[in-house]
Formats: sequence, C-alpha cells, structure tokens
Amino acid sequence: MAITIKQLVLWLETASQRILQQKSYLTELDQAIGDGDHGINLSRGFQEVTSRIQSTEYDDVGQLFNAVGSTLIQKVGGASGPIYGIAFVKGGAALKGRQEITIAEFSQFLHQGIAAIKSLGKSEEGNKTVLDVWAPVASYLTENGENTDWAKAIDHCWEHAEKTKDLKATKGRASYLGERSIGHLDPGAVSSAYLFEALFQTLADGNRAV
Amino acid sequence: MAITIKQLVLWLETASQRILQQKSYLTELDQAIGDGDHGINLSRGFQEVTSRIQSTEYDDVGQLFNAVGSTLIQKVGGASGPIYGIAFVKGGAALKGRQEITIAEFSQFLHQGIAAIKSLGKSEEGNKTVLDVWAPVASYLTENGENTDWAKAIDHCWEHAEKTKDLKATKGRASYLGERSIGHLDPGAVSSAYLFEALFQTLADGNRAV
Amino acid sequence: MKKLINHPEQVVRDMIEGVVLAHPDRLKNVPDTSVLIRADAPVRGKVALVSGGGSGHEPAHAGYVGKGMLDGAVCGEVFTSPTPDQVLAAIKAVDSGEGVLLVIKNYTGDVMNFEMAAELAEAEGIQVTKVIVNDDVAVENSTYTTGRRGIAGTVFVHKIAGAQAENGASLQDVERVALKVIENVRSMGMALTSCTVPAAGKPGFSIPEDEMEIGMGIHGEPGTHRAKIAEADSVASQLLSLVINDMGLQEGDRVAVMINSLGATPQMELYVLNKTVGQTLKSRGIQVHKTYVGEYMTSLEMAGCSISVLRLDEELAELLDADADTLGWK
Amino acid sequence: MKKLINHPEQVVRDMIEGVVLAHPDRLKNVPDTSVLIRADAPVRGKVALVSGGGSGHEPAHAGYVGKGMLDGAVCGEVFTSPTPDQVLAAIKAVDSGEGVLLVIKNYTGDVMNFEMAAELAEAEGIQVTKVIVNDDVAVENSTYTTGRRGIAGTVFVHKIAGAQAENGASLQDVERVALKVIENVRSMGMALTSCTVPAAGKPGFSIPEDEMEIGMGIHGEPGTHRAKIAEADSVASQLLSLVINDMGLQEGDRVAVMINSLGATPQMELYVLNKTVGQTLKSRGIQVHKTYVGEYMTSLEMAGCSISVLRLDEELAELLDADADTLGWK
Ligand SMILES: Nc1ncnc2c1ncn2[C@@H]1O[C@H](COP(=O)(O)OP(=O)(O)O)[C@@H](O)[C@H]1O
Ligand SMILES: Nc1ncnc2c1ncn2[C@@H]1O[C@H](COP(=O)(O)OP(=O)(O)O)[C@@H](O)[C@H]1O
Ligand SMILES: [Mg+2]
Ligand SMILES: [Mg+2]
Ligand SMILES: [Mg+2]
Ligand SMILES: [Mg+2]
Repeated sequence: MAITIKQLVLWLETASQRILQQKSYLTELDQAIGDGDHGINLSRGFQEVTSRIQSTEYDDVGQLFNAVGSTLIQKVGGASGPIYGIAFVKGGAALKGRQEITIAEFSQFLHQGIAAIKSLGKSEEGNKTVLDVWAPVASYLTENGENTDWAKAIDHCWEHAEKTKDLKATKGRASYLGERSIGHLDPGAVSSAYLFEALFQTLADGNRAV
Repeated sequence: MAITIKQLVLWLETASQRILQQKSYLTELDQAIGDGDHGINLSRGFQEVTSRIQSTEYDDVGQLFNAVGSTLIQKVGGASGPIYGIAFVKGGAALKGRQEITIAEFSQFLHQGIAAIKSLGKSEEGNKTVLDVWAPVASYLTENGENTDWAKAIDHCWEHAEKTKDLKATKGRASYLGERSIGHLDPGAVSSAYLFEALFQTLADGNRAV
Repeated sequence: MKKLINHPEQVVRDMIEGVVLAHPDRLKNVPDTSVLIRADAPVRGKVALVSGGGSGHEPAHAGYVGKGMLDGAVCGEVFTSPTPDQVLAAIKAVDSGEGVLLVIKNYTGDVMNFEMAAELAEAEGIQVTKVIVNDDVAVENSTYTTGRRGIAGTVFVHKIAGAQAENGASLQDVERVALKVIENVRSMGMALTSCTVPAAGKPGFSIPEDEMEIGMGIHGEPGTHRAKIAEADSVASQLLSLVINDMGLQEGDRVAVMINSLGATPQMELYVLNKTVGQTLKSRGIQVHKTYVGEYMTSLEMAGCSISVLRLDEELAELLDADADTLGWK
Repeated sequence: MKKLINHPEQVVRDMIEGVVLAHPDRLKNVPDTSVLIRADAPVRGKVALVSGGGSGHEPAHAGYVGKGMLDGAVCGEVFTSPTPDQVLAAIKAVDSGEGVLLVIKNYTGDVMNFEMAAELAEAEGIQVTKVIVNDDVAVENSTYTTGRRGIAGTVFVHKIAGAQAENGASLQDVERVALKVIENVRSMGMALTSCTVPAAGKPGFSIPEDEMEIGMGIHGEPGTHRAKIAEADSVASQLLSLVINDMGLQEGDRVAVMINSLGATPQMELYVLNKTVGQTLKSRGIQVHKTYVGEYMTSLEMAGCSISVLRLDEELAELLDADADTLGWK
C-alpha cells in the first residue's frame, strides 16, 4: 500500500483542525507544568501550514514536508516550533521527488525526524517530551508495516501519550518541576498523539475508500 | 455645672478608644465615598493624643486643647487632620489659663472651632462634612446650656450624623462623586459623632458620680 | 492581602529606609521625618521645589527628586496627605535662600496641610510659593466644589518647573512656568481593578470581572461611571477625546503625551493603548513632541491607566527636553 | 480577563506599533518583523548585541535597546521564544560587520531558536557568538537537565556587555565580559499571584489567598514550593540567602543588587524588601556598589519579585556605571 501525497495533505489538514480544536486543552496541559502556550503556539503554526499547503499544489513529498517543517519553524516559536519543524524538514529530506511513499518509507521519515529532534533538543525517549510518542509510533509502524491496523495504531499512540504521566520531565520547561512533573501529561506528547491519530484516521479512511 | 479638666481628659481618652474601636467602620465609610483611610488616620492621631495627654499633667484647658489640636495636626494628615486639629487649636485659644469651664464656654469653644474649620476648609454646613455634626451639636449646647439632657444630646448628634446620608458632598474627597455621594454617611460626620458621644457620656457619668 | 510588607503601619517608614539604602548617592532622609531630599540639598543659588502627598503613588514623588526636578518629597502615610510639620521640614531642608515652590495636587487634605506648612515657613522667614495642580478632567470644575484632582499631569510640572529652577530662574519665574504647565495639561484615567491600602487590609472597592471604572482617581476615589470592559482601542479613544476636547486641542498644536500605569497594568498594555493614542493624534494633525510610557503616578497595585496631554510652546518643549537625573523620569 | 488589549493574537504587533509611535527617536521596527532596533543601527565599527525572547517581560528586552546596551530585541509571542527567521532579521539589521553577540536566556525554546538563527546568519557570512544566561538559583543545575533558567540577571549582561561593545571592544572581548557577568550573577524569585497569557484568556495557575510560591519562573513556571505568605523581611531574607549561598558571597565582596518587580508589585513593596536586603548585606560586610529597584524583567501582571546579586570586580563595576541611554535602565 502506498500513501499518496493527497493523503498526506489531507492528514496535515486534519491534524491542523484537530490541534485547533484542542488548543485550549493543550494550553491547559502546558499551564500545569509549563508556561501555558503550547496549544496557542501549535495552533498558530498549523493554521499557517494549512493555508500554505492549500495555496500550493504539491507533487513532491519532500517539498511538502519541507514546506510544513519550515512553516512550523517560522510560525510556532517556543520549544515545540523547532522540534516539530526540524522533524519535518530533516525527516522529509530523503523524500525529495516522491509523489507517493510506502509505509516503510514513512517510518523511515519518522526515524529520521526523531534523530533530528534528539540532536536539536539534546533529548532522549523518557525525558517526557514529544519523543515519547514519536518513538513508539515509529517503532510500531516499522514492526507492523503494511499490516498495520490503524485503529490499533491510534490506541498505541494514545497509550504512549498517557504514559508520559508517569514520567519525570528532564528536558523542556517541565523539567524545572522535577518530581512534581509526575502525574501530568506532557503537552507535546499529547499534541503528537493528535498528529498521528489524524494520520491513522486518514489512512484508515483512505483504505476503506479504496 | 462646670466641666473640669479631668473630665475633659477623660472625654478625650474615651473618644480615642471609641475611634480606635471603630477604625475599620470609619475606614469602610471612607472606602465608599473617599479613599478608605479616615479610620486609620484618626486612630493614629487620637492614639498619639492619648499618649500625649497621659504623659503630661494639664491644669490649663487652653493648653490641653492646644496639645490635642497640634497633635492631631501633626499626626493625622489628610483632610481630617487639619480640620480636627485647627478646631482644637483655634477653639481652645480663648480657654488659656482655665482649670474648668462652663457648658456655655464649651459651646463657645465649639463655635470658634467651627469658624476655624470653615475658614480653613472653605466649607459650610450642608457640604457633607464634619461640620454637619459639629454645628448642630454646638447649637444644641448653646440652646440647652446647663439643662442639657446628655442622653438626648447623644441622640441629637447621631441624628445629624445620619442626616449626612441625604446630603450631596460638595467639599472634600466625596465631592468627586457628586450626586452619587447621596445615600452614604460622611465618615468625618460619623467620627465627629463618636467624639461628641464620648463627651456627653463622660459628662453624664460625671454628673451621676457627683 | 497579598503584599510584600512588614507591619502595615510601618510601610512608609520601611520604604523610606529601603530607598535610602538603595540610593545613598541620590537621596537622603531628613532625620526623624518622612522627607526625602536631594543628596546635595540645599543647592546653592537655586530655587527649590518641594512636592509630596500620600504614599502609594511611587515613583511619585520621591522618584522625581534629583537634578532638574524636585529638591524634596514629603511621603505621607498611604493615600494620606502628609502633615504640616513634615512639609515644613522639607521646606527648611531644601531652601538655599532663593525660596521654595510647593507643587501641590489639588486635594483638600494636601492643600490644607501644605498651606499650613507654607505659613509656618514664611513665619520663619522662608519665601514660599504654591501652585496647585488640577489636571483630572474626570471631575467637574466649579468654584463651589473642591475642583479637579491633581493626577499624573503633576509630573510634567515637576519636570518643567524643575528644569527652570535648575536654569537659575527666580522663584517667581519658576512659578510662572509651573502655572503655564498646569494651564496646559489635562489627564483622564480609568481602572480595571481596585487596590488595598495596607493598613485597611482589604480592597477599597471592587469592580466586577466584566466591568471597568472610567474617571477613576489615584486614591481609589470612584470615577464618573462603570462600563462594560472594552478593547484598548475604545478605552484609549474615550479617554483621549475627553482630554482633547476639554483642552480644546487644535490641528497644528504640539503636545507631550503620558501613558501612565496605575500599577498593575504592564507596559505591554500601555504601548497597546499608545498605538491608538499616537495614531489618533497623528490623524488629527496634532504633533507629538514626546511620549512617556510607564509608571509615573501609580495607585498601589491598581490595574488601569491614565492618559495625559500637555500642550507645548517653545519654552515648555525646551524645559521638558532639558536633562534631568532622577529615578522615575525617563 | 482584565486587560487593556485589542485582539489577544495581535497584542505583540500592537505593542510594537505603540513603541515605535512613542519613541521614533530611539527605536525602529525592522519591516514585517517583530524586531526592534536602535534608531541608528547598524552602528558603524561596533559589535552589536541582540537579545529577545517571549514578550510579556517588558521592559525586557526592547526597553534595553539603545546606546550602551542592546542593538536589537526580538519580541516573540507572549511567553514564546521568537522564531529563527525573526532572530535572523535582527542579526542582519544590526550587524555592522564587527559581529553580533546573542544574549539568550536559558530556555529550551530560546536556545534552539536562537541557535538556528545563528547558523543561518553564519551561513550568510555574519560572525555570531552566543552566551546563555542561567542565573535562577531556584532550578537545580545539572547536565542531565535543561539547567537553570535565565531571569532578571540577564539585564546585567545587557548592561555590561553593551557597555563593553560601546567601548569598541571586539566580539570576543564582549563575549568575555558577558560570560564574566553570567558567572557572577544569581537570582531568585517568588510570586504572590498568577498572570494571564492574553491568548489563553485565563490565569496559568492560582495561588491561594494566604500562600506564595517560592522560586517562581518568569513565564509562570511553577517554583520550588508553596508556603504560607510571610512578611517582606522573611521573604527577602529567604531569597537573599539562597542567592548568597549559591554564589558563595564573602565578606569584603562588592556587588550590585537588583530588586525586580514581576509586574503588579509596586515600588513601595520593592523598597520595603530592599530595606532587609540592604541591611543584611551591610551586616555581612558585603559592599553594595549599586542597587537597582523597579521593573526590569516582568511576568505580565504577576505580583511578586526577584532578587539578583552580581559580584563585581573593577572591570564589571566600571562597565556597569558607564552611561546607557535606554528606556528601561536607570
Ligand atoms: N528538548 C526537547 N526535546 C524534545 N521535545 C521537547 C524538548 N523540550 C520541549 N519539548 C516539547 O515541547 C513541548 C512544549 O512546547 P511549547 O509549550 O510550545 O514550548 P515552550 O516550552 O517553549 O513554551 C513539551 O511539552 C515537550 O513535549
Ligand atoms: N473642606 C472640608 N471642610 C470640613 N471637613 C472636611 C472638608 N474636607 C473633608 N472634610 C472631612 O474630612 C473627612 C475625610 O477625612 P480623611 O478621610 O481622613 O481625609 P482624606 O479625605 O484626605 O482622605 C470627610 O469625611 C469630611 O468630613
Ligand atoms: Mg509552553
Ligand atoms: Mg480619606
Ligand atoms: Mg486620604
Ligand atoms: Mg512558551
């Protein structure tokens, strides 16, 4: 099964909508252990992503992801802007010239994005960040490949977002709280879960439609 | 009947206590139509009055009133400091050398104090100020003289304090409110009522004791 | 009451000690008083300026003591005019023989206490002149009432009369420019929240969450009316047009503007207000010579602002621009 | 939400327009950016300094743009680090060819965004050096975490490195003094109330009426602990001893002190705090070279304060005392 560029555009639009809907919720999560702007930041950025990808015809996944990543870098700010942005920019670099990609290639994109996040953020899985959703999602896709059950994948990513509750933050703003960050969801992990949920839904719908 | 200097000292001590007890109430009245410091100001001043008159033996009413007035001027501040203070200083001037005074002389003291307040404050009865208690009290004492019924005098002064509710302030801080000052008691009128209530109680007790 | 203080009755005393510890090079405290004066006072050959009033308006007035502005500030209890003996102590401490100008905000208490002090000082042979600032257009102006209040516009009097004194002008001439400023300055304020006098321990009043008070005084005196809270644009326009109309500002006039925070309102919001103020004045052909944005005349921790406009002529503009070295003026 | 703003999303834009309207003689806005630079930038022959971060900390950082301090400030969204393209625009607008020093407060977002910008600028052939300020002793310092936050002590970096740049020093030498300041400055804050990010529309948290939060960050990040509200004396002593101990201050040391308001806390309370701070330092034999009291690094309308101490040597003291002409430094 291939993921078409159309599906990727639809994914990003869906994800933008979802993040905009959840703006207050994400901001509240950030108020608890950060500075209360995560929902505001990401919504601003993804709204720009939507308007940018809607005003251009893309026939190159690499270009699409680069546009998404650089828009996020230029419009989000804070920690999440560079983190999300760099993942798309660096992860998407290998997909230049492609009009559609395989699941395996998408997992590859995620793995490279994760490496970029780690290098920029000096962070690892377990630090209570976006990585605690991105990494398990990437592994899940790599393992299950074409056989991925989208509904289960959605559960999988939310499980991992939920698990950030038990983690002690050691990177990002929540790390100032130390032990007291335990018991709270990481806002970036939750926004990442919305992002991937939107992907899996899009793919599930696409498969049904096919 | 004569009012002894001892009675006057007792009056001022009682009045100080009463004003200290009513500090919050007077402040609340001032919060409604002023700046919320009348109780604080007067308490500070009358506490100083008490400690000053307790640390000195007075055998001269003029000196006593001068000490009270100048203490108030130096310790109260705001509008009420000069107003109360000048009344004692100027009103008391004629009582120099006296060890006791008649009711008529006391009324005279009030009338002269009132004149001093009017001249300093550029104010008149009806402006919703201390004058709206001082003036009726002075007239009442002038009229009833030795036959004054102290209980009735107390009622009289509270009636007039109450009446300031119906007045529109045209002097002092409450005047900024214009029509909207109507319906509120004037803080200075109420503190004046405490002052004179303490006097009449002292005199009533004194008469009973005699 | 959420305040960083010790005993509420000691707050002014503590503040004064903190000021002197912080700025011994600039300010000294006249012993046993609540008076702060220039470290180099009395300044030989110079007319001295004294202002003051209740505390709680910081940086007014001690923050304006220094070269080119005031020589002394009398710090009354919170929101309470200082007493005549304190004002007298200030006058005596700063007079160099050239006379003293008292800059008084028009409140009954301030006027009476400062006037009493002036009489006492004159009795001691010191030349004293008073000017009374009444810039607040929220209050009706009538000879039958107390008249208008003095609010943030007072700071322009300190600045300009102070510059004239620094120039070596006579007491009469310093008074003349002070009066010129008073004639040409108008202000209008508003509040979003109340404030708490430390010794009172609770807020003086309360404004509902969705309302604001227009015409608020700087001691928590109620304003002209309550209204539904509005956007900065509308608030700024309202305040500004009251000021402009009252002073009859015309196309071609040259002005200085002050956007003043009452305390809790942050600079961010003041500049948002100034966007509207600056644009409005521009569009009306009024030339803004300078704009001052910040805390100039506060009201403890009240949220709100005031807008002041001063009409300038050549002389006032020059004096306004003259150097001044104080903590509160910038 | 009681704020004098228009649309919450437009607040930074509106603020910048208000700033430029107020101070056209001092500051200009790089077109289509949220960057404010010296009106005379780029200054020929001078190393340029750029700082910035989220907005809501006014006067930081645009208030420190001017002669003797910063050349440019990048104003991010409220509490949100600005994006790399904005930082790049600032770097390009102020570079005179002598290179640019970036003064970054140590937050993940700030560090990443500024570093990205630095790389982009270097790719365009501009010499860029970064220093990261981490003065907040409330946060544990460990290489396994994000490390300490940058708070009010940052302003000392602006002042001193800015003075060195104004002296004509090389980029490397400006960096050297900046690092010396960073090594020698520590701060500790506390809050009495919360604050509201305009676009969030409600307070980030809430502190019960009888409590305070010790170690509060300037973006509403929770502090080290909550405690019953205490007298100013006790609060000042607590904050000061954490700072003193952390920096190992000794008898005979010479320091500069900053008593900073987080927004709503009025000057009166800051000076009350300084009474304790000044007396404590005196009694410990520590020489206070200068004390700065006021709003230097705020957190919107939060009530609270921070205390910063900078250990001075001859060089730092001289640079601290050098002239600076900006709106926020006094
Ligand atoms: N070093 C890092 N590596 C990966 N993700 C990070 C890092 N620091 C922060 N994040 C993510 O960014 C999120 C916060 O984003 P946001 O609130 O927009 O930025 P800020 O903390 O600057 O206000 C966190 O919840 C976390 O998931
Ligand atoms: N011009 C005046 N003449 C007489 N009494 C006055 C005048 N102005 C004010 N007062 C009295 O002073 C009282 C207010 O006192 P206070 O609150 O202590 O002073 P301030 O108004 O300066 O805060 C008023 O309630 C009023 O009775
Ligand atoms: Mg955040
Ligand atoms: Mg009062
Ligand atoms: Mg008062
Ligand atoms: Mg942020």
